[in-house]
Amino acid sequence: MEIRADSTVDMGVDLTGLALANPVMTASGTFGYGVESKDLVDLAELGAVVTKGLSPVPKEGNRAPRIWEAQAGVINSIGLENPGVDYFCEEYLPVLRSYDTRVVVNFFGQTEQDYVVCAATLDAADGVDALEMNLSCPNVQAGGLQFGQDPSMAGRLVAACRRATSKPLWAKLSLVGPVVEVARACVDAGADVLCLGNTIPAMAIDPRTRRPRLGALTGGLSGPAIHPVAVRAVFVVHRAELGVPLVGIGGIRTGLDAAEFLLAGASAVQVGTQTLVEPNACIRIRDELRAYCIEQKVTSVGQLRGACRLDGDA
Amino acid sequence: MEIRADSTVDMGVDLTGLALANPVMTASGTFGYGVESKDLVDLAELGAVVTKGLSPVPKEGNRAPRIWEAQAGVINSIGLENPGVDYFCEEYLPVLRSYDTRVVVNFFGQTEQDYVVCAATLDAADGVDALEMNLSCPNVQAGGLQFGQDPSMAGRLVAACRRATSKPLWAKLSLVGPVVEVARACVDAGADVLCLGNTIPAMAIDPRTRRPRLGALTGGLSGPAIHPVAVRAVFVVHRAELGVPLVGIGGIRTGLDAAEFLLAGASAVQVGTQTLVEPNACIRIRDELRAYCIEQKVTSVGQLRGACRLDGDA
Amino acid sequence: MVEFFDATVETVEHVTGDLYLLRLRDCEALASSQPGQFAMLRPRSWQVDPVLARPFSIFRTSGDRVDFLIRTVGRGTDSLVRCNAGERIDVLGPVGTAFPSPSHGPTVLVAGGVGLAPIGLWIDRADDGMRADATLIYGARTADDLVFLDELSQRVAVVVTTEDGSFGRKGLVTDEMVSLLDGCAEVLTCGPTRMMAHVARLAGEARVSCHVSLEARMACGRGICLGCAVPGVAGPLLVCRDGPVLPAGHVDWEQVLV
Amino acid sequence: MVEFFDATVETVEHVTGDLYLLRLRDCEALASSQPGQFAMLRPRSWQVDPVLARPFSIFRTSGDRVDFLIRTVGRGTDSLVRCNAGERIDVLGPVGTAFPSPSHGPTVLVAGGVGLAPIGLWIDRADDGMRADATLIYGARTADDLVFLDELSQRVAVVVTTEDGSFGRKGLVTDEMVSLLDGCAEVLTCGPTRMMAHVARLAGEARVSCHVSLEARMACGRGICLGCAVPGVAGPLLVCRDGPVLPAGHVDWEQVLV
Ligand SMILES: Cc1cc2nc3c(=O)[nH]c(=O)nc-3n(C[C@H](O)[C@H](O)[C@H](O)COP(=O)(O)OP(=O)(O)OC[C@H]3O[C@@H](n4cnc5c(N)ncnc54)[C@H](O)[C@@H]3O)c2cc1C
Ligand SMILES: Cc1cc2nc3c(=O)[nH]c(=O)nc-3n(C[C@H](O)[C@H](O)[C@H](O)COP(=O)(O)OP(=O)(O)OC[C@H]3O[C@@H](n4cnc5c(N)ncnc54)[C@H](O)[C@@H]3O)c2cc1C
Ligand SMILES: Cc1cc2nc3c(=O)[nH]c(=O)nc-3n(C[C@H](O)[C@H](O)[C@H](O)COP(=O)(O)O)c2cc1C
Ligand SMILES: Cc1cc2nc3c(=O)[nH]c(=O)nc-3n(C[C@H](O)[C@H](O)[C@H](O)COP(=O)(O)O)c2cc1C
Ligand code: FES
Ligand code: FES
Repeated sequence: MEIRADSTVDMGVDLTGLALANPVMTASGTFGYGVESKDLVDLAELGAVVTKGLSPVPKEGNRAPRIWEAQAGVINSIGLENPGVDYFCEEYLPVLRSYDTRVVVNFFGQTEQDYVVCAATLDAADGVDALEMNLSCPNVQAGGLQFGQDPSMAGRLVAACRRATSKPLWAKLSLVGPVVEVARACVDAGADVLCLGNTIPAMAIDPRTRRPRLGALTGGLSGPAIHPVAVRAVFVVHRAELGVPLVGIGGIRTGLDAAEFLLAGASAVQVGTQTLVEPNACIRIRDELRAYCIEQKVTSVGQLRGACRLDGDA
Repeated sequence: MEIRADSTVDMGVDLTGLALANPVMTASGTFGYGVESKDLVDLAELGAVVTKGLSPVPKEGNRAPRIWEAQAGVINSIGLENPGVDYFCEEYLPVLRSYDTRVVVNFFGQTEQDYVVCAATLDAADGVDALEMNLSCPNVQAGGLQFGQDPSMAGRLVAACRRATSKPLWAKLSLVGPVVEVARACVDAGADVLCLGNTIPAMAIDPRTRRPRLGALTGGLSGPAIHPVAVRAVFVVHRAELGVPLVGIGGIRTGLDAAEFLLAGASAVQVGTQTLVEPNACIRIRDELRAYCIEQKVTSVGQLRGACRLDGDA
Repeated sequence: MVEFFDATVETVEHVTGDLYLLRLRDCEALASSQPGQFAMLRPRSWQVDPVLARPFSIFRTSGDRVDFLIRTVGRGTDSLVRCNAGERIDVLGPVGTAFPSPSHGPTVLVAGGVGLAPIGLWIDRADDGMRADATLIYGARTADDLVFLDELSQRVAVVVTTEDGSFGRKGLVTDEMVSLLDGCAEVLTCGPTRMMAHVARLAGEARVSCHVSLEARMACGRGICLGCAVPGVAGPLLVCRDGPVLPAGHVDWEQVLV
Repeated sequence: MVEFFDATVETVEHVTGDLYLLRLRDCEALASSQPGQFAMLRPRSWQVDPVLARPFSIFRTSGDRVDFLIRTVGRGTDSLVRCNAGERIDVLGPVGTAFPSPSHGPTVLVAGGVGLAPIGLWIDRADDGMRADATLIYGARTADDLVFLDELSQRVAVVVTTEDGSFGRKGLVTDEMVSLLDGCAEVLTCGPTRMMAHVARLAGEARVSCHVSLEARMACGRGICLGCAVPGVAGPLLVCRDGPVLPAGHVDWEQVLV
């Protein structure tokens, strides 16, 4: 695709109170806290920087190895290692603020209280534009069942965080499980945006040594392999008409991969694994998406949202 | 891997009352009713022929297109087209019986009654060695929720089929959703074997035409992309120690892919997508698996079951 | 009988534009293929991606050599024409139905673009009498997309059309058809679906028997997966088993064109 | 400073056994790489599989040319050495820590197999005085796995070991180390982890400073993903940011070898 300089496409998107200059963001855990990449990537060109997940106190990661490459995908078991939300606010946020970019901060916990502490801290922090809750974490008070696998548990958690912040609150869901029911519960509880979704539980074993490839035994699958699973999740949640913008995440490598999410009903997208191998991936993908808009003769990227042609449409 | 002719490995496996000469079977829907391939594949070499899914009455398939190729995977929306269980018993089963192979018949329905009718018919049919229930079907009497997504619904369905047959009853589960809970419910209700698992819901959209790639809009993802997801499912169900043999299904292409399932806890495997592109895939994979056994110095393939080395093992 | 075997790439030649000629050897099993039949090709190098084999019409055979005329449209075809000599390719074939054996009387062959492939084999397999009775209408977008014109012209009467008028008559194959239908015994066609639908309609109006060679996405290529179904007037047709060559009247053109 | 850029394959040469020499051009950014630093390589042709770039030590530089010494162990390395001249490769580099600048006094370099790569760059970058003070112990399984022996021998003292005794001394690099540690100022090593652990222990016992160049599976290569953590005595170390070159005493060898 060639990009004609004379064509203008409005690439801006509005995510319930947060306007982005373009719909292509980094994905949590694949771009650190943004500041590490300031010399490699023009942060102002990103739709938003989405940070690595934060917990109330620093958290150690899983034992090595933490990465295994699957077929057209990557399995990771980093273990949500992070220096804690306070460290982030003191050390990284001031630097990030000095760049003209939107900042979405991803957070998680092991208990409802953990989540609320993070939400309150980030609510008070200057320079945080939106809060993204990672719901794919085990609830230690509910026998380790993931918050995001159970609609009522997810709803309670979102409601608690909703009370703790008046900033835009995004809920990042699992791609597997009762996705529409969980999505509805989150929206009913006050989520402003739904992100679909996280990695898919996966495992690989080395047949020679008979050991799991990852120190944590299992991990999460990301990359091209999960793209069609994530597109389908966005599509079915979009059809449920919950009235909030959706963010598509999973296996985006090209502008056309991103376009599939928009056509399925997403307002914006996040790019994870591809950012790991190509720091500037978001910017290239944004450019390819703009070229696609020109080719499709749409003057605003928002016109693509949910514009998948179904039966009977011309 | 070289196969030494002088080495003997016992490739037989026992699946609760059904002994297979080797653990590599075809997967439902990717080998028709076996008879179509009799000139291309030596059916006696297969662990078992697993048939395309059958319903009480003939069923039409979905509208075209029905196949789309994703990244390292295939999305299909065949729509469970089949000529009905009676036609199978009259036309195909007598031919199949004339070959020295095990026959596992896959079936499904839209209501509990549908399943029971199939189970009863197959119970009475000569030459059916085991019945494989496909639980990934919407229950039209429960608002279209899949039988296999809800532990209690899955349990009731298995119990009903259990009453209808004394032959080995296999339950084929979804890889997504509450897999351990559903597995436990099926075993409690009398399933003899658990198969993990079916395709993963997925979708692709043609960005140029903005149309879904499949006539049915969404479909099921199979092939290498889902292999690590299926291995993880077998692993967690194996760890739940439900006391029944497991069958690993998903993205097997080589003997080592099959070995991963056995190490994770499966007793046998099924090969789907690869059989579509290589009719003899099961036989090659069996040979590679035998070579792997020799390399690993195991004299019986059963010794690999659950033999994944976890922390602390030598 | 359909066989599954591995063949060896002998050469890949760029013909023109996005058209390539792939020559395989060790293809004894395809030597007696009938015009319209095809083979599923999958280079061993594909491993985990692309996953599926791709269908291609048998264009020419000579001993254990088979030629395929391939237009690159996506990652499978792109990768196939980049195969090196000596690479191994899994082949399933010959598959599917063939064009009917020529009845007596004039035959009109209508080929659009790479749809020339099965028509080419028909011409090869025809005897002199059949060729003398045949006229090929061969259409393409532009002159650069036309291939093997000299060879073809030496064997049958050829009418060429290009959409941009850069060679032959300017227009579509269907513009040239009507005048040839009078007294015609049979129309055989392969090309874009929309073109074939038009050809089928014209033949139908003239009450001339017409056979078309359909396309569909395929997984197994041998009637197993039910993936290649297209709407027929009496229920779905499997392109790999009931087709690819079908009497035009069996196809539900309205549904196919949706 | 780390840069992300695309380079061009100039040549791929088979050296011996499973060892290849990959030469890239358009690599100005790597010209001043320090010994031990590495680059993440990913051919553009990989598209959806393999997904991740692979880390390789910078072995030699010359203007905008960089050589990598690559041992094929799996699908990434297999595919990399099959790149054709002219192919584009995405490169991130130079990344990571380097071996310490030589202090005065004798240096023992211990290389196992393809661990020769960063040691080779150390020798290139050293001045005559440093080379005169250095001894390389270079071990391999068998004579066929040894590479660039002549070149190396012209520049530093070389002791060769092979496990099967087919060249040099029969045995392991560690068998030859002890006698050289007396009066030695620094040990620098790269090779299989088990070998480096042994080297580190011997150096520690002799109270000689020792730096090792570790390996780990990597995704980002730039401290972002936290994927390449290995156990350190004071918590996890990131091989791509804290390493690959680390003081041997910082590594928790017991845990690393699990
Ligand atoms: C019976 C039969 C015989 C055939 N014979 C020939 C032949 O002799 N020569 C030849 O070049 N091709 C032939 N084809 C078509 C060929 O199989 C496809 O072009 C090929 O499978 C495309 O694979 P790909 O991976 O390159 O495209 P993909 O990457 O799978 O698709 C790329 C894009 O092209 C579109 N596309 C895919 N297939 C087609 C198609 N068939 N027509 C139009 N657009 C398509 C897709 O929708 C997609 O948008 C035949 C097909 C059939 C069914
Ligand atoms: C800092 C650093 C510098 C490196 N420098 C070089 C270098 O200069 N030359 C070079 O040839 N290699 C070097 N490596 C190792 C190289 O990165 C790996 O061999 C490569 O990534 C393997 O990729 P693959 O896809 O071929 O193997 P995969 O297909 O991913 O793995 C194949 C099999 O090999 C095993 N394996 C994978 N990596 C290694 C490994 N490093 N050692 C042993 N077994 C492994 C896997 O467990 C698997 O079973 C370096 C690694 C690091 C971290
Ligand atoms: C190395 C790595 C670390 C990740 N860490 C987080 C995290 O901390 N919080 C989170 O919500 N998602 C995390 N993710 C998930 C990604 O944000 C994203 O949802 C997923 O990778 C799918 O997108 P992709 O296919 O584009 O990578 C991580 C993913 C990877 C690969
Ligand atoms: C074309 C096709 C048709 C299928 N039909 C059925 C079916 O009728 N019943 C069923 O239980 N599974 C069906 N499946 C699922 C497979 O049996 C198998 O569970 C799945 O494809 C995963 O295995 P694979 O990755 O090896 O293909 C079908 C799969 C494909 C690709
Ligand atoms: S391609 Fe499988 S039935 Fe036709
Ligand atoms: S490889 Fe990502 S942090 Fe080291």
